[in-house]
Amino acid sequence: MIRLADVTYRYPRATVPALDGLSFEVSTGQFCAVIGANGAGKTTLCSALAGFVPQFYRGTITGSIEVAGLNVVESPLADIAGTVGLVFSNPFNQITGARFTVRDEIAFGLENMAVPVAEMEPRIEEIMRFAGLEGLADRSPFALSGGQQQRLAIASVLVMRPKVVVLDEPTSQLDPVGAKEVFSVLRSLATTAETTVFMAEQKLEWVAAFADRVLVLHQGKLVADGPPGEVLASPDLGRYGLQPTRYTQVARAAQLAGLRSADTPLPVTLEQAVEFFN
Amino acid sequence: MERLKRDFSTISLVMIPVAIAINIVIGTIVYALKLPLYLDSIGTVFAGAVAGPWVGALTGALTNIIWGLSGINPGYTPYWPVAAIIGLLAGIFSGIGWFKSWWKAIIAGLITGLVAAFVSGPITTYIAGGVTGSGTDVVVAVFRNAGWGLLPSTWAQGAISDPFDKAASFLIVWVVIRALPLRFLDRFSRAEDVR
Amino acid sequence: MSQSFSLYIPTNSGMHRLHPLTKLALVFLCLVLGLFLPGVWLSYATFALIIIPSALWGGVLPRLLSALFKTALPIALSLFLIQGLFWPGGTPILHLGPLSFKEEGLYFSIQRTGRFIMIIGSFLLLTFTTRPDELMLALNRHGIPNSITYIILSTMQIIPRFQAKANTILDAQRSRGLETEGNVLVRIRALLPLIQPLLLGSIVDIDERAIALEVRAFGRKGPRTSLLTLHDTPAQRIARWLMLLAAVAVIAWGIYLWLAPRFIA
Amino acid sequence: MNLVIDDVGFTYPGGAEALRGVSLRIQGGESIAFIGENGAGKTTLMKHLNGLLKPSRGRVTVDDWDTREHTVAKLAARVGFVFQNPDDQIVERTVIDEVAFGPRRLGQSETDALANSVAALEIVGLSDESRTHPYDLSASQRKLMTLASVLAMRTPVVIFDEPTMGQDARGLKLIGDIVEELKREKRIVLIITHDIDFCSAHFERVVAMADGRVLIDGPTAEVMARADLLATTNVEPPQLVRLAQALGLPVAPLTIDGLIAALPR
Repeated sequence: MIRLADVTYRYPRATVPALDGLSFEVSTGQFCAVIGANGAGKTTLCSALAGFVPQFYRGTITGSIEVAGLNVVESPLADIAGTVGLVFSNPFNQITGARFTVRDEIAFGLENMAVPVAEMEPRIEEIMRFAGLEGLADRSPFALSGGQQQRLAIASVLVMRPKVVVLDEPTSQLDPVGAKEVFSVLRSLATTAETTVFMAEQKLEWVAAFADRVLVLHQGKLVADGPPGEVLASPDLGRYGLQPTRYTQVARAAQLAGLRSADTPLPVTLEQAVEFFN
Repeated sequence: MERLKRDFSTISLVMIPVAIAINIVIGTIVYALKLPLYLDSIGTVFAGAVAGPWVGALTGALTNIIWGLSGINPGYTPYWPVAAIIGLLAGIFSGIGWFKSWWKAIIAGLITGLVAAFVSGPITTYIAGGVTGSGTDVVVAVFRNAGWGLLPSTWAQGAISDPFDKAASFLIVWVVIRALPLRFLDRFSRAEDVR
Repeated sequence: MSQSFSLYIPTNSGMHRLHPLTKLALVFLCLVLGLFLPGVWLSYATFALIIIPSALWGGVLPRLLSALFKTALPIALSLFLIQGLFWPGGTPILHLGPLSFKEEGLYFSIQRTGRFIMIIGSFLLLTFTTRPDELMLALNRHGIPNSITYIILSTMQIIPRFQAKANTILDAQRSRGLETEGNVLVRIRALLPLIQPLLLGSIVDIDERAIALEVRAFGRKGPRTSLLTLHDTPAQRIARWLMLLAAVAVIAWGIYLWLAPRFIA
Repeated sequence: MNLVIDDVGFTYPGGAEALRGVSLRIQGGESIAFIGENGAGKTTLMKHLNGLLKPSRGRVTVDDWDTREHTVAKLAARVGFVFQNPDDQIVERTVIDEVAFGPRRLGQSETDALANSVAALEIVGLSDESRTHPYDLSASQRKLMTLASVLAMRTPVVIFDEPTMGQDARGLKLIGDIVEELKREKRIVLIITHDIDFCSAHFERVVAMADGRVLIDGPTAEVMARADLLATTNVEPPQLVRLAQALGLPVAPLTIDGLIAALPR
């Protein structure tokens, strides 16, 4: 569904590449998280999957990026729009402002794609239920809380039925409960709707609990790739400016103190930690 | 034509509402601060400077139309041609490089202010009988008392207040453009004209 | 704070339910009547005969009159004082110490006030009874480009956000010791630390806002659909044409009245 | 230095009641985290401490100053306040000037202002960027810069609004170090945060707010043990506390060592 081959990209006026020799593939219906310190290239990678790097930001790119069968480096952005959805962290900037109600805001993308009204209505109803926005249809998008606005942004992209959804730190401006809601919406999207989810994120506890696979970026390079239990428990994490979850830290401390066997694999989630200690 | 298409990019479409909001929000604040200025065209001047005369003109015209249409300042709508000309002139002055130094920006602002006063005169005369309902109406009284005609008195009023205000607006835009990192300025079609 | 920069009053009157273009045609007719009717009193008559009953029908009359009063009062006062007292060579009819009201000036002031209230009144009528998104959709269907309607609607919604942002900026700078109260010079000096973050901060956001639009296929060419629906009736269509014809007739009459004396002389 | 908030109520001009009788006493050297849902009144309360808002009822005093009797610009010398969004304050063209903006407004001598700014940049790890344009920093660096811009004001009280938002592990560590340094200097550190792990690691006292009132106020470990109350504020207990609870341990540990010590051997 996503295929990168040796992708290197430089922003205009930049001396070092933001993405450096990236190659990986993500299959359909996978929930793939990309983590890394600030400046590691997560945002650039997300923009590249939706075609905005290099088409919007210009700069120079080599290698190839294919998403849902589209060559996103060259396909017109208007063609990529319905196929690859992009969500970022600031909900306010994602609300078009051109529509006065939540329902009309969700419809905006469908209207631009000339979807007939009869088809639009059930799709909007369905996505509002999915994103937990029931009862808010007639509210102004600006009257919602931050968490609701972010779910609106996600719903507005999902209603276009993209094959791949790319999210750049969608929970960074939300409170913990709002963040967890967003994660669970995405989890069920990947599981039930077979939509590929690609998400840059800092909240490792939720990445550990919800993602199928974790990529680690460091200075534009892919330095680790695997299931969360393996990547997030790796002793290398600190080298890439990341801090393991408290569960992993406590378990490691317990091993060092000789309270638990050094052979037991380290936990990354609460459930695994409970298992580890019992 | 190609140039015009580049001026009206998605970036401009998104920038215009921002510029209009700046006009209206700053204009309202300055009014509330009771300063002897309007400063309600900073966004228009900025839009003209970085995206060309036509984007500037559209920004200006829509500012007054929206301000009126909102119901909050309906008296402003008839002045949309004045606002459009301010944006247009900002774009033209930017095209000849006058936003590259502060004193040229001030001169451009003074000229723009004079033109604005010239264009708004007939509108004020025809619609509101030459007054604006603000303190500067005293100027009209003085000139009327001296036997001047309706339109010349209105012009005199505008010529006293507008150039000063527009010079201040142009200077502020010059400061903001200098403060804007090239990375962001580069997004606009006329970036090379202003820095 | 209201969610959008508009004084639209959401009620469900017959006036509200009219097709936006019908109301626009009515407003256009009112503007033409205000601008082209000759004499002093006709604009007051049309105001009483068209705008007041329409506002009453729309349930917005008190709000309309109070908004109109607030806008027109300073202008009217200024007009009467300045043009009434200082009309060069006018006929004095009322003496106030060394000054006197001139007949010509008073007539002129009454006429221009009438013109002004017609213009303002018709705008307010449209604003109070028409949802901005419905008006834009109607205009969009009649050839106004998508980009223009996008600009107008999104501006109306970001202005309240910008007002809030301006207040936050003011708070942030005051928290760093910026003095904002005092004489004119102090207040002018406080302007740049307010204006600059407002402008720079929003320009930095432009990238994301543009991308968000592209993601929603805004750049796609070709036809579009709309979830919002507008209700039109044959009667309204006829009414619109009649109002346009009436407006043209009034313009023609106004031009004739203006030209005739010049040609006869 | 001590802060006294005495039965403070506050109603916004629009009629929204944001604080309904809050009383707190804060001594020099205390570090307090304010948690709670958005809209619980945390920011409104903090804005009372530097006079951005004046209480509708009750009283706020900063040492001997009643906030109602002093301007924000004056109170800024005692209470530094870092706003959430760095873009709401940036006015200068270099990082060093931006950091020195507050100190200069407070009337520090040019030498002191620069020395304090250099020191503050050192603390937040941005010494190498002092000549950089603020907007050429990354968003997380800009945030650190705004922390420096208030540190440089050398105020006895420092308030941070969501300082850890958008920070990675390195940024979190830096901000943690800053808090520890301020505590060592016996300054009052107040923070609004959703980052419960950060607050349990660095703050001795936690105030949870809901609906304009103080819900709980007490030592961190005590507050963290109240999962039931925390849940009503949209906050989950820290990871360590949740693990301890899941394991049925009778403690609410704030450190890894604390949890290890409580494990059955």
